[in-house]
Formats: sequence, structure tokens, C-alpha cells
Amino acid sequence: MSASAPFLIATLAHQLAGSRRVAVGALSPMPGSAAFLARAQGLGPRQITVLGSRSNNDFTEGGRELFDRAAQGRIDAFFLGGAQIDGGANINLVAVGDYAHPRARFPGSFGSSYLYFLIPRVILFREEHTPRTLVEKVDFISAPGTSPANVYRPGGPAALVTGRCVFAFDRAKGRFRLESVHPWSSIEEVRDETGFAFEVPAEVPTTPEPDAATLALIAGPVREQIAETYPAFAAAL
Amino acid sequence: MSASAPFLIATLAHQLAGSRRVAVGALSPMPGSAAFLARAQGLGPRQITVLGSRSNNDFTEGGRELFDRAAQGRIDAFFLGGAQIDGGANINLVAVGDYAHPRARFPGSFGSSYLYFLIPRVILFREEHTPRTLVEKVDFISAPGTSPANVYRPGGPAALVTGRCVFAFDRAKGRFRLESVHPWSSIEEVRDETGFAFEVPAEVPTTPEPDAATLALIAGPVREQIAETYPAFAAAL
Amino acid sequence: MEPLAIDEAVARIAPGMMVALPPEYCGVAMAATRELLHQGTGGLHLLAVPQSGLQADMLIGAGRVATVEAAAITLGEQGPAPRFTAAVKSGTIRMVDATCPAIHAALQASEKGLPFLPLRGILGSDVLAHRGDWRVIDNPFGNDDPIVLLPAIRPDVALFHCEMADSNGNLWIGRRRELATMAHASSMTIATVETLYEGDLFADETLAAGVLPAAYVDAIVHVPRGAWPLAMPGHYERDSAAIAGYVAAAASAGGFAAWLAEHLARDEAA
Amino acid sequence: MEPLAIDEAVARIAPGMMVALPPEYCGVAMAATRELLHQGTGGLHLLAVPQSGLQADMLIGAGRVATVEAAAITLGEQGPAPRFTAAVKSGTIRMVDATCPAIHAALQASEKGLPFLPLRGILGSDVLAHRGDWRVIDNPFGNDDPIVLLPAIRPDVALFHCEMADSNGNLWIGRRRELATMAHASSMTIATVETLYEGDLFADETLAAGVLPAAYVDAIVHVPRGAWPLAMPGHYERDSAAIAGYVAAAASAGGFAAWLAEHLARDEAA
Repeated sequence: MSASAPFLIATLAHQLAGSRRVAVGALSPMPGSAAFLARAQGLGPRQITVLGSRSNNDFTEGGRELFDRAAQGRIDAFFLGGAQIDGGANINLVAVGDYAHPRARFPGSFGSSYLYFLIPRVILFREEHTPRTLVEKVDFISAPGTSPANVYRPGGPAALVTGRCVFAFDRAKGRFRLESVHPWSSIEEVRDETGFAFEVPAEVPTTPEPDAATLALIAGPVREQIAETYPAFAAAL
Repeated sequence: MSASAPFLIATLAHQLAGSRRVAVGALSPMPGSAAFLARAQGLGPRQITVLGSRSNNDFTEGGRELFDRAAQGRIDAFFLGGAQIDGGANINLVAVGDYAHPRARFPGSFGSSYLYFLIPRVILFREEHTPRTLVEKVDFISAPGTSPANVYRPGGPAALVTGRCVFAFDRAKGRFRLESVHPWSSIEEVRDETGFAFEVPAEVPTTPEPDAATLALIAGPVREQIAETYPAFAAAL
Repeated sequence: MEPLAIDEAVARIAPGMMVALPPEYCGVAMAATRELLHQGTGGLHLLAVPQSGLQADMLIGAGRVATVEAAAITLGEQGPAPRFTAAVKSGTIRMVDATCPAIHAALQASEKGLPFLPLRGILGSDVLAHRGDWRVIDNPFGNDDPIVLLPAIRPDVALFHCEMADSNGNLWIGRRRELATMAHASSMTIATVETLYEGDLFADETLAAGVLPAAYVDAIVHVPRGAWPLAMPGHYERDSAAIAGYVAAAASAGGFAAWLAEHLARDEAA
Repeated sequence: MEPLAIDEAVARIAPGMMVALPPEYCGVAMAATRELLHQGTGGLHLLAVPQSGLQADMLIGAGRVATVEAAAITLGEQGPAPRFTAAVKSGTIRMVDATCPAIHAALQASEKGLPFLPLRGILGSDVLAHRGDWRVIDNPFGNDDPIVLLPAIRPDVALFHCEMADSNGNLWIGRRRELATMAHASSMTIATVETLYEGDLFADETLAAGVLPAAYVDAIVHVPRGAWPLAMPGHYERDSAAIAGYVAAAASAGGFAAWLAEHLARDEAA
């Protein structure tokens, strides 16, 4: 069994607890839904800005405002993905193989090379959890997971949510720690399917399933709100 | 006899011949009037932007737009004044005497320290033509008249209009040349009343008086247009 | 966001704070300034964006200002700012001379979370000579090409008066974008507004184009005629007579003191 | 300023020019892009501000693009941009990878007539490693604080579709301020507009707040549905079916060639 969209949305929403101002970037239907869900649950975000949306977007300075606002410390949480993510939380949104002659090419780094440094709580999300996506070392660093102490970096990765588990990221150690395993998976499976080493604490809980109220929110207001920007995704939800 | 406002406006307007895009800064009722006159005469400016005006102001980026537009090469001519102006076309809009304990203090440099470098044709204007205002060396350089060759400087001074004469500025030589003397003055008087040395060509014409059509334009549309920003000046014109 | 009472909003300005102020043609919060005079908040660092006039002059005259950074302080057609001029000559304030685009750029640096922004011009001026906080470097992309770097300015408060606020705390500033830059760059924004707008300014894309979002706004006060005696374009003109009265009084320290005492007494009675 | 015919306006884009393009949610001049395909203008340098999609993909597929600088090229919910992906893999275009704020900042540098602008972040990324034109310096105001400097980008043309133009050549762009930055930073601006506005956009301060002044605009073409098959918010939605048709065709070089031939033939007939 694999993760259902509502399960992942609920799991991502949980990561927003306490984050008051959340922004959602391009190509992010699940994170966008999670932000709307977290707000509907009263979990955290009062202010949600969805790139490319009109009704959930209070930017009036054009495309640069997301980046300026992040730099001003006015955005608390953000989501990033990766064609590859490695054990140091480096993310690759560009190419697999040799950069000049890639085996696979992806859209590009978007704002990741910047926002990963500036937004306090960046939640990584990649549904496909295989040794192909979660690698020991990414082929191209769109944005590094950690930086030397002298680099200005108020932000960085907080967690990685996949189709099998949730990892927390320890910035001091520069590595992931298994935080919970989804009900249909196991620590062993996660180990087998992950290309990088990570910490496993003595107790690893099961990621909680969304309750009926949560599912109703997703099927109702969340689905409606995300439809403006991701109509195909909302239709399939 | 001293210069009348219409005479000076007409003389300043003459300096705008061929300048398509003219901006007028703060505290500049005469230059503003000159810009409107030059446009009414078909002399040059098609586009006039008056700082602080609403109807003659096409800025939509706030106060920085004047400076950005100048840097983009989209403004051809501008006016600057000076509590003191010296023979090297250095201007002082700040203080006379010691900077820390000035004998006289003026509003400040405004945008001069920047615009003087960037706008191709800067016309200096100071009605009072005495050794007190036209000095050998200014006490404070708000903006220098010339710069070393390695300094980025597409702009600079073109002329200086006073209540007694018009000087042209020779950027290569870094000094003024007497261009014309107003009807009520003379080369000798200009020499006596100027604190700096300047070049005097063999022939120095008399600054032409505005004709009846010009005076009518000043008393009519020009006066009306400048009244929005400088009501007291317009009322006295 | 509920509008506050003016005393409550202005009380957020603490002694010693750096307060960013807009130019006279652009929505000066004069009613809030009179309240600030009442509250006696002192040691202020005024940042004119990029120039100021009556507002700065009153605060300086009342002895509430430690530092002024500005490209100019002037009353425009009403002439020099009398208490500013006197204070600079007697050395009772620290004057930090700047030039307009340098103030805009230093605020944009703060808006972008940058330590500095470069700026052309300025080289060879005494403005630069007196700025120990500005640097000149050789443009790394050029060849023997000096350029000035300006450190970011992050004001504690942006204080201004603008057209309207909606019930969500969004402000309509129109094309006075310097107000947005001030708010983006500052730790706190206090705005007085001419009118209140029923509804959501973002509901209409035409209005939305002129909005400063609530995300940047900390306190709103509804003050009709809040810029008086300065102008609020579209609402009222500059009250030249009132300003001339001020100028006459403020020509001397004693005259200003009498004007201030009378002003404070009249406001107490009101 | 008289509106031009679309072929006349697009003819101003010469081979080899750098053309700045807005993101898909922000007024892409698709009708002008089809005209550009017709005219056969090649060797283009596309600058996505900061990302592009269908527009870039069509031009790349037709072999008209030498260089792409972008933070991303994507068709959004319709998936990867097929001809872009193929071109990068086969090395037929020069791909210059950037990150969104770097493109915004480099245009702002040009807007401000600056040789560069600094930007936080980026350090330690391979985006930086592959950019020979970016520099890292030690922040002169800090202490062992590396920071990236980005050289200004000055496009030859800004090309976009927006809401309306008035008869003076002013454009109404609303809160799509990136279009203003593109125009400020570019040598020439070509805009297609959805509607024409009778009168002066500056006559109404509410409208004025969303204006890009004529001073920055070189050519205007009136093209209703000029962004189709992309969206023009307030007018029409994204035509997902049409885009899906393109994606299916463009999956292979041959499929794209057939699509292009059919497209050019249909337009000739029209």
C-alpha cells in the first residue's frame, strides 16, 4: 500500500504547527493543501501565500516579494522538494548524471538556492521514497542542507516527509533522524529504500492516520482552496 | 536692474533645447516653469516630471523612480542649484563655514550627489550672482563638477544661469566660459561679482530678451502648470 | 486588525527609536506627530525618506531628537526649517547628511535582507567624506571602477499617513511606493489613515495594485485630516497660512517654546 | 502612442537578442510568440523572469533559442517542458541555471544602473559553482561573511501581455510589478494588451497605482486573448486541453515538427 494524498496532506500539515506565516512555492499542490488544512485545523498558519494564486496571495511587489519577505524574517515556514535528496539534506532540482549532459533534467532550482537559507523552517517533501530519490549524495546541489558557521543562514531544513516516513533533520549533526514510520511501512523497509544513513532512535512511533474530521476538511474547504492554483490535482483529490 | 522671473525662465528654457525628457527636482519653481515653457515653445521636452506634482508626474514606483530612471539613461536634463557654486562647478547645498559648526546651514544635498553624475545635461541655476554665491571653492561639496576619468559618470554640468549671465561649462577643461551677458549687466560686472576665474571668448553676445509670445506663454499656461506645485511662486509671477 | 486610539498607537514609539518619515508631499502623519510631542518621547533618530520638513522641525524644536539622517530638511515654499537650522548650527542634534537615492537604496537593502547595496555617484563629495559608515570598493566586475556601498538601514518604526485601511489591516497607498519600502524595511509600521474602507482591498484587483499588505502593518489609527497642516492629495491642500504661522513663531527658540506650550495646552483642552 | 500591428511590433525583436519573459501566471505574450515563430527569428537568448514554460518550450523546439537563463522551465501541472528537457539533454541550447531571486536582483541592478547587486544564500550550491559570471566577496561591513554578487542583466527586449493600454502608451499591469522591473531593466519593451482604455490612466489615482508609464514602453499591440492558451486572470483560464495537446505532440522532435508545421500553416491560412 502506498500513501494516500489525504494522509500526506495531514502529515505535512502537522509539520506546520506553530508556524504563523507560511508560503507555498511552485509545483506544490500537496504542500499548498497542507497549509490550508493546518489553518482550518487552527494548527498554526494565519497567513498563507500561494505562488501563482490570486485569492491566496497578498503580494503587491511582483515576484520578488516572496524572496524579500523571506529575507525580512516575515515567513516562518516553506516547503521544498527534490528530484534527489541526500543524507545531508542537500536537494537537487536540476539534473541527474553529468550536469553538462544529464541523464535526466528537471525544471530547475526555482527559489530553493535562496529560500533554504532564509526561511527558519523548511519542510522537505518527496513522495517517492526509493534509493533513486533519497540518495547518499545528490548529483547537483540546488541548495545545500547545511552551511559553514560563517555563512549567513537563519533558515534551513527541519524535516523530510516521504511516502514511507517522516524524518527530522538535526542541523548541528547535519543528518536525518527517523521520526515516525507510516502505518504501511516499517523501519526495515525505510532502511532498505533509503540511499543515505540516518539515525534511528529507540522508539519510532507510527505516523498517525488523519481522523474523520481531518478527512472532511481535506475533501471540503482544502480541496476548494487548492483548486484555484492546482485544478487537476484538486479534481483528483 | 535685476533679472525678472520671466527673463530667467526664458533663459533657462533655452538651455533645454533638444532635451526630450526633463525632470525637475525639489525647490525649483523657475526650472519647473522653464521646462513647461520649453515644451510650450516646442523647443525640446516632450516629457516633464516635476517632483511633488501629481499631474506632471508619471512615477509609479515611489521616490526612488527619479533616481532609477536617471540611472537607466531615461532622463536627459535636470536642474541643480547651490548655496555656493565654484569655478570647478562643484555645488554646495549644505553648509557655509565649518561643517560641524556652520555659519549658515541649508536644507541638504537632496539627490544632487547622485544625479549630477548620471544625467547627461545638468543646468545649474543660481539667481544671486555675487562673490558670496559664486566662490572660488565651495565650503562643502554636495556634488563635484568633474570626476577622475575612472569614475563612472555619464552626466554632469552643462551650463550655469545666474541673474547676470549664462556660463557654459567645459568638462574637459573643468571650468566655465562666459556664454552671454544679460542686457543690464556687462563683462566687467560679471568679473567683479564672480568669485572664480572663467574664460571669456572674444565675442560675448547679450542674452536675448523673451519676446511677446514667450511672455504670453509664461503668463498663461506656464503659470497655470507650475501653480500646482509652487502656488506662492505662481501667484507672484 | 482593529484600529487603535492614537495615543495607544503612538505609545509604541519608544525613546531612542529610529523613526522613518516620508516626504511632505507623501502622507506625513502630523496628528500622530502632535501626539508624539504630547507623550514627550525623546532621543529619537529621525530618518527622512529622503527628506522631511515641518514634522522633523517640530520634533527637533521640542528637543525630542538626537539624530537626523536626511537628504534635506526644508519647508519648501515656506523656506528653511527654522528649528532644524538652529539645531544644526548650535550642534544640539547629530546631523547625518545623505543624498536621496542613498536613503532609498539603504532601505531597499533592508527590504532585501542585505547588508548593503551599491550606489553610483557620490564619489568625491563631502557627503561621502563625512560618512564613516559608507565604504568605497573597486567594482569586482569592473576594472579600476570605484563604487560606493551603503549599509542597510533598518528603522524601528515606519510612521506615515495614507489614504485608507480595510478591516483586515491592509492599507491603500496608491503609487506612493516609498511607503511600502519604508514598511518592508522597518521592524514596525504605524499608519494613520484618512478613511476606513468597508470590505477587503484585495477583493478588487484595481485597488489591490495600490495596497500595502497587512503583513507589514502593526498599528492603524483612523485620523481624518491626519496630515494637516500638510497636504493630503485628493482630500485637502497644504495649509500655507497655518505653516506660515508656525514659521513665524519658530523663528526663535522662545517663540517656538511659546508655540509648543500653547499647542500642548490647546490639545489638552480639546 | 499608436498601437502597432503584431508583425510590426514583433519584427523589432532581432536575431540574437536577449528577451525577458514573465512567468506563466503573469501575462505571457503567446500570440506574439506565435508571430515570432512565423518570423523565424533565431539565436535568441531567453531570460525567464524567473521561470517560463510553454512559451520557452515552443521557441526552443523550433530551434530559435541559443541560450536560456532561468530558475525553472516547467509546464506546471502539465508536467515537464518537453522540448526544453530534450534540448538540455542533447546539449543543443546553452542552459544557464539561476535561482528566482537572483534573476529579480540582477534585473533590479539594471533598473538601478548598477553593475551588480548582492544576494544572500546560494553559497555552497552547484548553481553558484556553474556560474562563472557570479562573484563571492567578503561582506565589507561584516567579518568573515561571504556574500554573492550578481552582475546586472540588461535584456534587449521585455516582452509580455498585460491588461490594458491607454492612448498615451501607458500600460496597466496591476500588482504584476515584475513586468515593471522587466521594462525598467530592458532596452526596449513590447507589450500586447487584452483591452484598450479610453482616456488617460493617470487621470484616476486608483488606476495610476497599477500603471507602467509610457516612458518605458516602445511598442503596444492590441491582442484580445493574447495570452492564450495560458491564463489571463480576470479574462480567461488556462486552456489545459490545448496545452495537453501540445505536450502530447511535443513529446518527440518529430511530433513537435509536425505540430509546428501545422500551426504555421493554419496561421498563414487565417
